[in-house]
Amino acid sequence: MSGILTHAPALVIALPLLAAFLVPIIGRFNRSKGLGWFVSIILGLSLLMTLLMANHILSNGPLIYVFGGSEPGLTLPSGYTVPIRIIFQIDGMGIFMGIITAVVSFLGAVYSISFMEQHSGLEKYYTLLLLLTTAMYGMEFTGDIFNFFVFLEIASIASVALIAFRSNLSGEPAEAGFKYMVVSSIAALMVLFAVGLFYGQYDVLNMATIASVMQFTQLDKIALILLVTVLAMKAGSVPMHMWTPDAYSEAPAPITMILVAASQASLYALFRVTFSLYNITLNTVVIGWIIIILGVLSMFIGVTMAIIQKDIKRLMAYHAISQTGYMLLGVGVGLAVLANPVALESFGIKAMEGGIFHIMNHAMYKGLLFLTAGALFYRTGTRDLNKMGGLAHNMSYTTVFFIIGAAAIAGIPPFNGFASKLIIYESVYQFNPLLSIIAMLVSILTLASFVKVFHSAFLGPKLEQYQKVEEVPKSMVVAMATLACIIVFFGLFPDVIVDNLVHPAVMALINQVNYTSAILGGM
Amino acid sequence: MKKSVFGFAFLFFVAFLLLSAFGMRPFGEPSFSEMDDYYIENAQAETGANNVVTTIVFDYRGFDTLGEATVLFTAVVGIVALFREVAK
Amino acid sequence: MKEEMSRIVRTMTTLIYVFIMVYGFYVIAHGHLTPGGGFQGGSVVASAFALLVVTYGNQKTQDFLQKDLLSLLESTGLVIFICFAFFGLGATFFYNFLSNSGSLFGSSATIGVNPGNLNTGGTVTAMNIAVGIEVLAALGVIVLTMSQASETIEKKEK
Amino acid sequence: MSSWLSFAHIVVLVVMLIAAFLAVVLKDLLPSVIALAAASLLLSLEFYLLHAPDVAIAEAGIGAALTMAIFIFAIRATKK
Amino acid sequence: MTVLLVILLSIGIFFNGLGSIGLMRFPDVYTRLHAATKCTTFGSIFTSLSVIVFGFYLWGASGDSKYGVLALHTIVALICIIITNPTGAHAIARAAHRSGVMPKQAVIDELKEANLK
Amino acid sequence: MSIGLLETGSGYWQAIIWVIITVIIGIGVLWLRNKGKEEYKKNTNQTKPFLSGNPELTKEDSHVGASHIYWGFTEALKHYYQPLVNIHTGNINDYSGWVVLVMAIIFIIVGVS
Amino acid sequence: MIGNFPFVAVVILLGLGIYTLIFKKNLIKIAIGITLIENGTNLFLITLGYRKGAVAPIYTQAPEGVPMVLPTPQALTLTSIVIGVATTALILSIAMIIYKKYGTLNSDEVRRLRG
Amino acid sequence: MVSFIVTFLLSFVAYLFLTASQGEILGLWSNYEIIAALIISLIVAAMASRVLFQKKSYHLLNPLRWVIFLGYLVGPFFFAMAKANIDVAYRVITGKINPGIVKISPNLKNDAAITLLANSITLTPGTLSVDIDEKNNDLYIHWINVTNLKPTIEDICGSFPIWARRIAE
Amino acid sequence: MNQLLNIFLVPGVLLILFMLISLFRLIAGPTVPDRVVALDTINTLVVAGMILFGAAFEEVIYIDVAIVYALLSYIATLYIAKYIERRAKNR
Repeated sequence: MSGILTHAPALVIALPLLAAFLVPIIGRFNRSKGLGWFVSIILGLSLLMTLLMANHILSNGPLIYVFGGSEPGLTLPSGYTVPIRIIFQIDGMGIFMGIITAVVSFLGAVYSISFMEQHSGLEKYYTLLLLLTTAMYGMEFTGDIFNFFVFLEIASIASVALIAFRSNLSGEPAEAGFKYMVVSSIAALMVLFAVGLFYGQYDVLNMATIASVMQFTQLDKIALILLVTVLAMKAGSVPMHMWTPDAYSEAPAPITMILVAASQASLYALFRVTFSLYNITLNTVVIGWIIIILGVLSMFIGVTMAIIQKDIKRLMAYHAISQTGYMLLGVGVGLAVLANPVALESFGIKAMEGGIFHIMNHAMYKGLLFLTAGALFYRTGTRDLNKMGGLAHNMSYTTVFFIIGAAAIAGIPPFNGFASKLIIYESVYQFNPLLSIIAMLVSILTLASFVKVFHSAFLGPKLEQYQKVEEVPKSMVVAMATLACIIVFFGLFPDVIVDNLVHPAVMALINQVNYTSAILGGM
Repeated sequence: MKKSVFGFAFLFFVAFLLLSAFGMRPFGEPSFSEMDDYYIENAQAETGANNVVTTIVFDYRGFDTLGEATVLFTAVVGIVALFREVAK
Repeated sequence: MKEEMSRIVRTMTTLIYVFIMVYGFYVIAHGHLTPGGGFQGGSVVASAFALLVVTYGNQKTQDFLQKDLLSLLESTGLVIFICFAFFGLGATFFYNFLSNSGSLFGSSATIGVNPGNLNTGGTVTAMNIAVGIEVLAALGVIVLTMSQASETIEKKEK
Repeated sequence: MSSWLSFAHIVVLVVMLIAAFLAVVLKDLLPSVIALAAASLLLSLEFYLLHAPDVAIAEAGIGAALTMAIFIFAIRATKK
Repeated sequence: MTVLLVILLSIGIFFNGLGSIGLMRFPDVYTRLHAATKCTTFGSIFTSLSVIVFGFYLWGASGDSKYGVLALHTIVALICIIITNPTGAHAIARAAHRSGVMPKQAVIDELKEANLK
Repeated sequence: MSIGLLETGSGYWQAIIWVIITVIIGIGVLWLRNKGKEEYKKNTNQTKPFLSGNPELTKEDSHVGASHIYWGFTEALKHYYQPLVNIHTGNINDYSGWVVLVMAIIFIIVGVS
Repeated sequence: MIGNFPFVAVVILLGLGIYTLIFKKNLIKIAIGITLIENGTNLFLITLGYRKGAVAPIYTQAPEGVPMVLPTPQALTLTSIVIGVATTALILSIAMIIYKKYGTLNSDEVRRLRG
Repeated sequence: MVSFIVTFLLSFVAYLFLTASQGEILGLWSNYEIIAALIISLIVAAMASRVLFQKKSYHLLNPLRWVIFLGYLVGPFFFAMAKANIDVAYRVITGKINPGIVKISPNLKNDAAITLLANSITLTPGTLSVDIDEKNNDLYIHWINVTNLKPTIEDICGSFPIWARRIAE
Repeated sequence: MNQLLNIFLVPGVLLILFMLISLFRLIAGPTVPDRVVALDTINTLVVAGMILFGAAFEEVIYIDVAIVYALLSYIATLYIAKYIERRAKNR
């Protein structure tokens, strides 16, 4: 057992990867439904392993894994002060994101079993799904900045291939894929350029080591700007959000759910860069305000654009942008007061808790909403809200799940969205009341737009063409029900999550010394 | 209108990067090289391969290489999936 | 529509094809001694496939190369690669368990400048070969797939 | 020796930049791809002069033959 | 020894330079191909020959095998140039003619009359 | 009741109490509802809407399509929506242009400060 | 200026690539632009590892007693080159699919998804 | 099967040529090198033998022909090439050209022979093979200084067809 | 010894200058085949230059790069040639 725990950081990556390499070989001989179950089992195993690691990390501190060293914990070679190998460093924040990835990808695979049945090329689909999951794990767990770039690239290529997966039916998925590919190529190359800037100055690639020698020269400033901009873009913040609706609306529904988690992995990287890599060496007020402004713009423009959409998945994608704004707002407030211990203690930490708790909540309810949208698409064959109507008569489970998700995203108590939004409102109010008021306004508009969806898709009389619509298959219902249960649980007992998962994550971000000393030894 | 805005932004961007290029350390004189000196001195004894670059690629940073091979694999699967009905 | 290039090019190609293959495998096998390695050698061999495609056209290339076999090789190469990483789990993932052990690829190298010995390098050499297989198959599949697709789309345009 | 070498660096870089510029500005796609191949070729020479033969081989193998091949496939399929 | 190397190198450089100047001066594709293929191949043969001679000479003088390897690999590279260059030139010439680029100032063009397409 | 008690910076939030209160209010509402008139019968004239003598619409006609919801809202905010929609051109050049623009702006801000 | 010319060349390459991305309408031209940015970044990394008067970090038959250039950037660049070719291949494949479905490669016309 | 063995031997020799340095065997190769050479030649033979011998003709394997080929390469061919370059140098400097495309019928049946001839022609005085008639192996040649509108074979390429026949047919 | 090596460096630099000359054909070249010829010339010059520089650096292993280039530039030329031919045929 302890052996598994020692090697868990490697195994959680290597197991899905090995499965991904085996799936094409298996798929050559066996084209039945078994593939989906196989993938679900593998992802379930990695979910278990993540939970195991979470248990360990939350009680014993960060987990270090040195790839290729003679021992997993031996970070520095004797006589040298820099690490020479790739190191995985999983702290509270990393494992928090890891849990989200694990849950979302597992449920996505379960949902796909029925949802993707009729498509050709399924073994490729499942391979790409596994690879995307692996890449997200890698982005979240790695402590090496070049390794982060590699995983970022895997994530973008796998997402592009999955977004364009249905391009045999129509041209739009290919278009969305192209746009996302160009955008993420820019992002990856800029990240690589920033890696080069760091390497050229300090001759190290380990993030903790860079953080310990960071001097914030002119070149570091440029690297910071490149990283912040492109990672904010990958997270989908306004005004670099335009790829988001395209990509989210054209991908298959379970992939859209995972893409939400993937863009949150970029968000995680943004926080990691600003907090762990630079911390107070950077001009926290300016960068904090930049992030806050990006967040407020995302919230407001996202939600107002959502109101006028007619395509259900596009509408939800704009909501994803708007919810990303909340996270940026919460964490940005934390960043802006990072250099001010009094303010940090009184509301900064709370704001960050709100923002980070919102990441998890958003992944859950937005995942649920995209899955319900997928369920509607599965039965009706359209995403256009104008052509839907009266579906509540036949799809009662889906309706219930949609109500839960919509209530959660709109911040209606007692669901989880309310808990995190409340924390954000109250702590941001102490920082700047105007921001808080905008956030509340956005919440109201969110509710309004979901009322529109609910009304036009579910309410009303049975339409002619949907007389014979049935409830969706079991595996899809199971996936949606699991997410709904998580939402209700988080809503009823938010303190359990906040105290046990979110608070350690926030402290891991704020406390840079812990991050560096885990690699470099005591300070 | 939009084009000129983007054009100015582009010019600013390149100008800033150029400034930083002039602010770079002189070409050919790395300031720190502790990690690389470790590789050059110890790679042959630790792994037995003469080519230090290959040693880094496959041993010290082998995990990156796994990722890189995975990128290629992903791209191939993606391309085959894209053309799955165009080219038999 | 004629697919092939002229007779002179075709005759030359057969010669050069063999030589590129030999050279590519040389680059792969000597990756730990001379510049090169799995990626470079793999891309050289894949270029040989591209040469076949350009001289003989799609139809005839299929007599020489099976795409299915290549895509199988691709997965196999990666599985071998990751398995070598797994075998190091006694210490850590990716631990170089073969080097200086005296077994295959395990003789210890002379320190300093030397002409090189093929049997050194430990897992570096083994992974070189695995990655070489993977890359040559992957790039080969890319070339073959894109060539076929481009021909199909071009024909459809007419 | 070193002044000759730095001169060589600068000339190779200038030639590469001209080729890259051509790759951007040429209207027709095929000449622009040819210019791209030339740029990649000279980039490989620059890597060689910077004492990175591993990278030079990779850039040669990938930049010269394979990138060219896939660009030509794409142009062939998308020609008006 | 140095004199021999300088002679070989200057012949090689002279013909290589001639090749690129010919590429500038000639009026159409085919004549340019003449200059480019013949002169650069010939020049490259001579520059490589100097390296080969140098390698074999040092191999004999110092007995260090690396100079032998230098010579052998240069021979391989030279063979590659010799066999690929004329074939490439032929492919370009053929493609140029089939794509409708006709030789300028041509006295006779039998290929156009034959119309092989 | 410490389980479910969430510190929110300046106060706290207790979902379970909220649920209990909601349930109590719900019971109260039901009780009020039960105090209504008892002569209400289904499928009689009582259930028919009074439309000033106009004929009743069929269910299909009364269904409002998604495009029509919030029509007034968007119409009122036309000057806000018009440029906003125009920005979303869907053109890939603009996507990369925006990135560079934002980068340049942040460069200027950070450079000035 | 002369001493830093490789860095300037990197910036110019990057600028050319980004110019292509913003102002060129053809999707294949955009792929060329991305390739150029990639080349620029690769050149940047290799330039960082260069050490004057040193030789490649390979012990096989190297000259005696000469220092070696830094090996890490070469390993990183190798990775990034292969990633680059994967990206380019995928981008061009998608462009081919777009052409098949839309019949055009002009980015002003390839925008059914908007608003 | 013959094709497999021949390809195997060919790649074996090529590989050994590439890797000659220091070792036990003949002072040039180490034992591992030979093992690697065997394995790699097997792989290459498996992958390339069908490409190399599409016509199943093996008369080129006669070593005597190879000796003649080497003699041809350093003798008449190199001489003609030197002459060609001086010719081109003259034309580059003076700019005097009188080009045209002419046809010759060398009456060679064999692929290898015609390839050898065409490549020789390309590298030698004032001529460049532009196209080939796939039916009867007529070569179309771009001639930089046309002196004769219906040239004989000797005008264009001297004794090359004879050599080509001797080597490859 | 070192003077002997310097002998190879100067011709190498000259070859790079010839590349600059050949590049003008790539810029100007009225037709596509002209540009291909320029590319081909640059290829040969690069290979020759690589051999010279390899000798000048006294590094045997560098010659491998030249061999790869000599082999693979041929493929690029063939691709362009075939594409030009095909485009002419389809027109």
